[in-house]
Amino acid sequence: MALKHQTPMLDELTKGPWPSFVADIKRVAERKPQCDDLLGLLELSYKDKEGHWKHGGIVGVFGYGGGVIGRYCDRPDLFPNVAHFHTMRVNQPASKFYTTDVLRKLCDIWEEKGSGLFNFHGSTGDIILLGTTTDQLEPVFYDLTHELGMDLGGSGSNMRTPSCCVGRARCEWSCLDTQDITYDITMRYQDELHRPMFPYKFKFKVSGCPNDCVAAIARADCSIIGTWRDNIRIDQEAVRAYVAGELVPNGGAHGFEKRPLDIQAEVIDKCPTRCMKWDGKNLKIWDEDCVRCMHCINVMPRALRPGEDVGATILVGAKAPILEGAQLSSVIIPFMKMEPPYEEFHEFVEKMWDWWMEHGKNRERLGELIQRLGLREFLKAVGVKPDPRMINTPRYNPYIFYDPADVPGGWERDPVAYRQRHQP
Amino acid sequence: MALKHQTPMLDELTKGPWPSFVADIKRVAERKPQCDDLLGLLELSYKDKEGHWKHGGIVGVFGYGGGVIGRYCDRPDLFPNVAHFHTMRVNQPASKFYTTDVLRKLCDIWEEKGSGLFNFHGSTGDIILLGTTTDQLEPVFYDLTHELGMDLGGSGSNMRTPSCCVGRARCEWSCLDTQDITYDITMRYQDELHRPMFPYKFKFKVSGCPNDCVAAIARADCSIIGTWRDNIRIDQEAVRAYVAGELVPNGGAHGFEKRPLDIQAEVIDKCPTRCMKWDGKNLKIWDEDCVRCMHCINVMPRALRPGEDVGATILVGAKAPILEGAQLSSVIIPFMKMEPPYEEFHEFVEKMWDWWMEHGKNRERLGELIQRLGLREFLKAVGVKPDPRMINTPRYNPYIFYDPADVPGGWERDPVAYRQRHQP
Amino acid sequence: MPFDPKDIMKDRLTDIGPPKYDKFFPPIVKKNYGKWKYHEIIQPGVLVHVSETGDELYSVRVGTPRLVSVDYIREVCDIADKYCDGYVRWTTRNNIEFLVSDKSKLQPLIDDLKSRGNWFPIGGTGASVTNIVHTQGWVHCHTPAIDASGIVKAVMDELFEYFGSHKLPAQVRISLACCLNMCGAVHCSDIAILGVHRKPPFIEHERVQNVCEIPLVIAACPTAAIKPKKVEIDGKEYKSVEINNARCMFCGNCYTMCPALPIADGDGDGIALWVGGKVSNSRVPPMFSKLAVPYIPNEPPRWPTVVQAVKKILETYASDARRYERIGEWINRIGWEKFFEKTGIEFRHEHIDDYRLAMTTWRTTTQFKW
Amino acid sequence: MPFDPKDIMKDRLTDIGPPKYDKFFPPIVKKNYGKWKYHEIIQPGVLVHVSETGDELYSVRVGTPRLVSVDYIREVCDIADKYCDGYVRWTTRNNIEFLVSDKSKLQPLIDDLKSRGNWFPIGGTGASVTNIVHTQGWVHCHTPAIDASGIVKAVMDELFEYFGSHKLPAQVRISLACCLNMCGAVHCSDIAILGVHRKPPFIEHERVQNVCEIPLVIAACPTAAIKPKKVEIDGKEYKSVEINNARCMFCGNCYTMCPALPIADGDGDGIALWVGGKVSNSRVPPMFSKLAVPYIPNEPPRWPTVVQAVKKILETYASDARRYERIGEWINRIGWEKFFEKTGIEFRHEHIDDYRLAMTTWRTTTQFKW
Ligand code: SRM
Ligand code: SRM
Ligand code: SRM
Ligand code: SRM
Ligand code: SF4
Ligand code: SF4
Ligand code: SF4
Ligand code: SF4
Ligand code: SF4
Ligand code: SF4
Ligand code: SF4
Ligand code: SF4
Repeated sequence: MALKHQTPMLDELTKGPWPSFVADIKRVAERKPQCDDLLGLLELSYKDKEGHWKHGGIVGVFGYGGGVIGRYCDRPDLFPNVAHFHTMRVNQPASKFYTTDVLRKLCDIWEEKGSGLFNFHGSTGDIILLGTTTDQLEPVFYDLTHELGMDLGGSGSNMRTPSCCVGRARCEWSCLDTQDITYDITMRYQDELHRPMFPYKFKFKVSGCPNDCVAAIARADCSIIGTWRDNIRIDQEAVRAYVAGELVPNGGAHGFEKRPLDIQAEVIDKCPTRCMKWDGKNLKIWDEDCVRCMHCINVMPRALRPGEDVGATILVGAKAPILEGAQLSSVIIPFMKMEPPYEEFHEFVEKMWDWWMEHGKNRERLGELIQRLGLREFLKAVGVKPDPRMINTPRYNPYIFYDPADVPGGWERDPVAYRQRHQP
Repeated sequence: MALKHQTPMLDELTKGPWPSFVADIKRVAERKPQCDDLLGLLELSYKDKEGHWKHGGIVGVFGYGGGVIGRYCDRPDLFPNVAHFHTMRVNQPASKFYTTDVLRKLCDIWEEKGSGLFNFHGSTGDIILLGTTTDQLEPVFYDLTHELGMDLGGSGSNMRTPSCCVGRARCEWSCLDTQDITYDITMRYQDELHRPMFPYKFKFKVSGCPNDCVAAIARADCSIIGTWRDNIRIDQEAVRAYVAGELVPNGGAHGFEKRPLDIQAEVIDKCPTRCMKWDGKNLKIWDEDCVRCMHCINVMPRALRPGEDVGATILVGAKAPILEGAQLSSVIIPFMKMEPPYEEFHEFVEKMWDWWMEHGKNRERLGELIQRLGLREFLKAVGVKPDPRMINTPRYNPYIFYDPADVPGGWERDPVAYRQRHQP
Repeated sequence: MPFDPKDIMKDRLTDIGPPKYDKFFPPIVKKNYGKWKYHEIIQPGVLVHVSETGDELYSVRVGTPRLVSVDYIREVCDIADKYCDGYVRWTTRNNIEFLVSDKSKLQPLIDDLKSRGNWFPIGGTGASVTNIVHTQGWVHCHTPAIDASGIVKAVMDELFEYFGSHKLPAQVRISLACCLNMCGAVHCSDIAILGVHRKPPFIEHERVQNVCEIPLVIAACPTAAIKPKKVEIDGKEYKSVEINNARCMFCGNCYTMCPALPIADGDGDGIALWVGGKVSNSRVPPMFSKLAVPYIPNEPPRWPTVVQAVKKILETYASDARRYERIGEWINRIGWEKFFEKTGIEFRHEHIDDYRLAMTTWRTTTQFKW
Repeated sequence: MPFDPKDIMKDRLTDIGPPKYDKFFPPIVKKNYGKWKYHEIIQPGVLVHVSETGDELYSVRVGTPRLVSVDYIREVCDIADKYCDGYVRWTTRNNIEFLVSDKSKLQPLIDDLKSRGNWFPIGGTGASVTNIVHTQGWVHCHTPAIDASGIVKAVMDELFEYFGSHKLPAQVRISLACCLNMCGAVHCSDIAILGVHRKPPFIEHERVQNVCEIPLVIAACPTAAIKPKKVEIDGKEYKSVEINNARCMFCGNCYTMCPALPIADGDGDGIALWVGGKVSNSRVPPMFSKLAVPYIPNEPPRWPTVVQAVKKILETYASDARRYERIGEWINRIGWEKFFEKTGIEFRHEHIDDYRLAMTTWRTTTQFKW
């Protein structure tokens, strides 16, 4: 079937070795008019160098305040099939494992009731069902819940869909059950996920180790990152094998030839604290100086492994630039054991949210609120004691807010006595 | 002669191996009642744990707006001889060389007309004549100018007394005539030094090399620091002598025993850019990667010397914490030849001051003004092009103020055409 | 029971959350959960993980355009059914991983993938350019300054050789966001492609009071450039706002709050490139990306200037950096002055920070290179 | 002609500036200006500089209390006359340097200095604790929270052995400022001793309008804690101010502008210690000093707690740092968590920055030590 819209510019994007979204959409467009109009609209944007979507109205499924992004195009005259083109965010299973069975069913539902297009996956982690009309929202939701056992993810001023790295499912370094933690948060806080109650959005992400394969530290209001407290496990035999060139360094990430590892240059000199020594036979690590950066383990995966006393470092506050500038998450709890039923963690989360809900302004992320009121207030609220691990460096300005409780007599002064000692 | 005041607490400070200001003042106090009262007042402060000086009134010498700090004590009832106790700031000769002749004369004047006490020197660099009465200000000034050829230094919202390191007078590393530059600034800007005309204070300091022995980068609004553009001069013979243990490393600063220098650990591994290599015979320096930190030269003064194409890096903005927090100076001119008559430098200074005087608020240091209006505005004002050497890192927030001149059509928009493309 | 549009509460299921993760774990993953011992990349895009139990799991990673159709997903399912017992996963950067527990199926799987045209490129592991994390662009969002998928396609076409090989000094994470909201971890990427507006919004005074909450609009502006204003048009008074253009840095946040302040502009909008960010804690702490190129115009459909600029940065890095050095680590070693020199990028006033923490970015030392 | 108090304009000289520097250069300095080739410290406090001309100049450095009398200066002159042809100089840290061009006079000079009791301690070179840069304290200023000279004396007595020796890992620069104005480079010192107030000013409402300019007072407050306020006392209305105590961080800047807001308080005031700053560009760039001990009470006359705290920090550093490592470099290597552990200093809320750039000091990485 010939397509309605000419798309000469987009057609340029069917060329080249990388898979083409245009080619993919085109094949569906032959049977789905939404896709045809979407291509037409996009071609217009390529011509105008301007987008053609308007602000979303408030659309959604009954009883939920999030999970659907309303979207209307600003040229319904030309592209009536995408006049309404809302996305639905479907909460992905942790670590994004699927059976083909569930995927095929999802495709069937979405081919019938939506555009047949996805983002697999959205940046937060959801499966994004890209484009449908308001009247299809409830039917799709019904099918998702009934046929797939799936639910919507977050949007708006609520908890967003948590996500995690592959962790123990397929990685030897994970210090956490990343999926289980993610699932626990998601299930425990379903209400917070679906019904806006916060000053703004709130994101959790869980990485099994400091490599942080889900980029938690850069983009989660609460970043949970696996780590350990004991010593790196060393297989000296394997270290020698790397040095002898019998094993490929970095699991092949830097090339596949067998070559003797220059352990001094490639491992020891790259260790941020230089806390290792190789005497030609054995590798010594001063674990008390190790900051668990993972580098040595990354380079010699068959010789070194994280310790066994594992848990998480909890950091908070990461976000994108709006409003006060981007933030990375900051260490709040250097180490927390993360074992079901995760009570200590829940308690922390709930205290944190209470404080944020009490003090946060509209559209103020947790990180910004901490900036505004100070880390000290936050620590007080969550009942955590100051620890040098929370900071890179102590303050260097002398503008200290001393606590009146620590000062003899508090803030009281005796002006009369003062003026007896000092004439004006 | 017995002293008037009992000073049991201060007397504790006559003990111990470090020279005692109390013992020194006491010997003068026997003939100078001001000193006696000063000790009494200080003893009272030790008892009260509070100072006993009031704000200075405006006192000074005729025609000058600075150079004298007025001071009155708040217990003239008890210590009448220090009821008025102003300090005079005397502009020190650059690098603080003196003849005993001039010092003795200074002592004679000050013994007669003041307390007989000094700060040798004040933190800015002046000789501080510590404590006299209003009526003595003019006589002291007269004597200073007529008998010693000396003048007052700065105070108030004016240029402060410039100062410098010992430089070429007694240091082998100086890339600048630090004294001459200091003298030139001081003489050229006598008016700015003596008559308040600025929004706040303005300090110059000049160090001959990046060791910065006058701490210019930490406390001068304009910091002039010697550097070079060509290569470090190497005497390979002497390098070998250090390695062989024939010369004492670091000129003895780290101990006097002759010992073989571990050139790898002590020099090369401490080089911030690791731009050196020792092959057992020769030291190679990749000067294009050298950041002229001085470390290698410091450690091997007999083998290495700064280059010969010398000049200054000009940095601006250092200050103490009040109001917006402390600042270090920032690089503005990575390299300027500094040779008499220093025209390029004067031009820079005058443009900088013009901008500051035009835009600076009352009590706003140059560094704070640059913070408030942006480095870009400052660079425009002084006619300097942006250079990556001015920054540690480019911006990491996306909040870019694009220049409308660079945007097609500037800030003009055509709302009607826009709404033809986009329905509302 | 099918959905009944007349009674949406019937049989309604809510708050069921996602399926429990292990429902979709392949048996080998269930069995070896937490027991993996080490891994090896045996060729670009192909990993083996070895368990303490002796089990071996092969993963074949393929690049995707992320924006995909039901047809595409069904094709993925066909492949997974054939070689992977019906299991498949996606990575955190929108690649697909086909998991094979039976080694004999590995090579046939690879051959099959290669036989399907350009749909399933194998790669993205190790010291490669893996998939570009990106956002909606002109395909769906209302605030973009640029498209997303189109630029990603053009860039990946050009960098394709680096996707399926391990010849870079370290992994290179490229990301794209179509506006300053920066959906994705764009602010901490080795190379970030960012859509930027460069003209202040115009104000549709007649609409503002109807479609916007003026106090929220005012609060939305990070630089306090917006003030309330009463405007008279044709004798009618409107509550509206005014914008101090000189304080506007084009973030678009006011437009997010108020559709009567359009900011997109075909002539003004375009791309800024950022470099040197990272997320991992490996060797050096996470870092933000810093401005490399302040502006490149939108050049649809293939954005050649952007593509070439990204390539130039990547290849300068590739030829100059040491093994394991991420782009940011490389720049920290050579210095920004050398970065600009080596890449030939002009250093301009836009590079010098003038926002809140600006002073922390100035050079307060005489240490620099000529 | 002597000064005529009745006609101060007679013969008036103004704007003559300081004497030209070379007027006071010893002949050997004049001759070898810019020709020095290298130096060596031959014993603590004694330097030799060797010129390209072959000339040798010996400098003997002695510590001073800075606050000195005419008697003291005259004694210096006696010594300089005897051994140094009448020349002498002061260093940038208030030490004296006796310059000897004739080597035969060196040992006699040293012997003479040593014979004069504790007035002229030799040292301050190389890896030592040199003189403490300090300020006025209770001897002259109106805003101090502490004395200056007395504390310096007490600290130097205790650290005396480090003044006359080179046994530290590197030079250690200690500075003292008696209030947050920080006269001196206190904010960039290896160890800084800082006078701090801890009670907000009280307000003498009846005086404010007479002795202060209210708008200047308000503008003086870095945290905007001060607002104008009308106050009624005994039926009379005064223009005054009010202070939001919770926003006051005790900087004293308002008191500098207004004597009717006294801030000094014997019970509240005391000392904060800061560590790890430096100025030189050697090895690492200049650094600010960071808070080590938030508060120690004033304990005149010898401030034993401060003295011991400084000593503890110094000696922990001395025993743990590597050669050439300044205190800040040492801490950067071992980490702040280890600094607090090794020195036994308690980590408290005051250490966590909450001023303007606070977020740049938080730890945004999982890298830390247990
Ligand atoms: C769909 C998605 C981009 C994508 O193509 O993947 C997306 C799309 C939008 N984001 Fe986002 N964000 C998406 C992940 C992110 C992320 C990444 C993440 O979650 O890991 C970020 C950065 C991390 C963060 O939260 O800070 C992100 C930071 C923003 C911001 C800036 C927030 C800030 O505090 O700085 C906004 C602006 C806002 O909230 O007003 C925003 C707003 C939006 C809106 C809702 C635009 C708006 O203002 O109404 C976009 C709707 C687009 C559309 O038409 O569907 N989006 N957004 C991502 C969600 C998919 C999913 O659920 O999986
Ligand atoms: C005398 C001296 C301290 C000393 O004992 O050596 C001194 C003493 C005073 N300083 Fe200072 N400052 C002295 C060098 C400094 C320095 C160091 C320097 O110049 O290298 C600084 C830090 C560098 C800087 O300028 O930022 C310094 C930063 C301040 C400040 C904070 C300025 C700021 O912008 O943060 C103030 C407060 C003010 O200006 O209101 C101040 C104010 C004062 C006043 C005038 C107090 C006042 O507010 O009225 C003090 C008068 C004391 C007195 O009774 O004599 N003094 N002051 C130093 C001047 C002697 C000289 O001329 O040689
Ligand atoms: C599959 C995936 C996790 C997932 O849950 O999906 C994953 C899997 C692995 N990562 Fe990762 N990483 C994955 C995203 C990430 C991310 C997140 C991102 O890019 O958005 C990061 C942080 C990136 C950053 O720092 O900006 C990340 C930083 C690392 C590192 C640290 C590298 C470094 O030196 O900075 C390692 C260690 C290494 O490669 O030596 C690592 C190592 C690994 C290992 C070797 C772990 C293992 O033993 O199994 C896995 C194979 C690596 C490979 O492909 O070469 N992974 N890895 C993600 C694949 C993304 C993709 O499709 O390309
Ligand atoms: C005399 C004096 C200059 C003056 O004009 O008066 C001076 C003189 C010398 N300095 Fe300095 N410095 C002097 C204050 C400084 C200062 C300023 C300060 O402390 O306030 C600094 C910056 C301090 C800082 O970084 O915080 C300073 C940082 C250095 C350095 C860099 C050391 C480092 O590793 O950071 C060197 C190089 C070295 O010592 O190896 C140096 C080296 C030298 C040399 C070796 C230069 C030479 O070849 O003659 C001189 C003898 C050093 C010694 O005593 O061991 N000088 N030097 C100052 C003596 C002060 C005193 O009485 O103690
Ligand atoms: S974050 Fe660590 S545990 Fe998780 S996948 Fe990456 S390397 Fe493995
Ligand atoms: S994990 Fe990092 S810090 Fe620890 S020993 Fe290995 S390289 Fe060093
Ligand atoms: S700053 Fe340099 S030139 Fe000046 S005295 Fe110090 S080492 Fe010598
Ligand atoms: S001066 Fe500093 S940067 Fe240059 S070679 Fe010597 S140690 Fe290295
Ligand atoms: S980056 Fe901006 S334009 Fe792109 S999807 Fe996110 S909010 Fe929309
Ligand atoms: S675009 Fe951003 S900076 Fe400009 S007016 Fe709108 S909110 Fe303010
Ligand atoms: S530091 Fe403060 S109290 Fe001390 S002299 Fe300077 S202004 Fe006065
Ligand atoms: S002491 Fe400082 S912070 Fe407190 S009120 Fe006065 S100016 Fe403000």
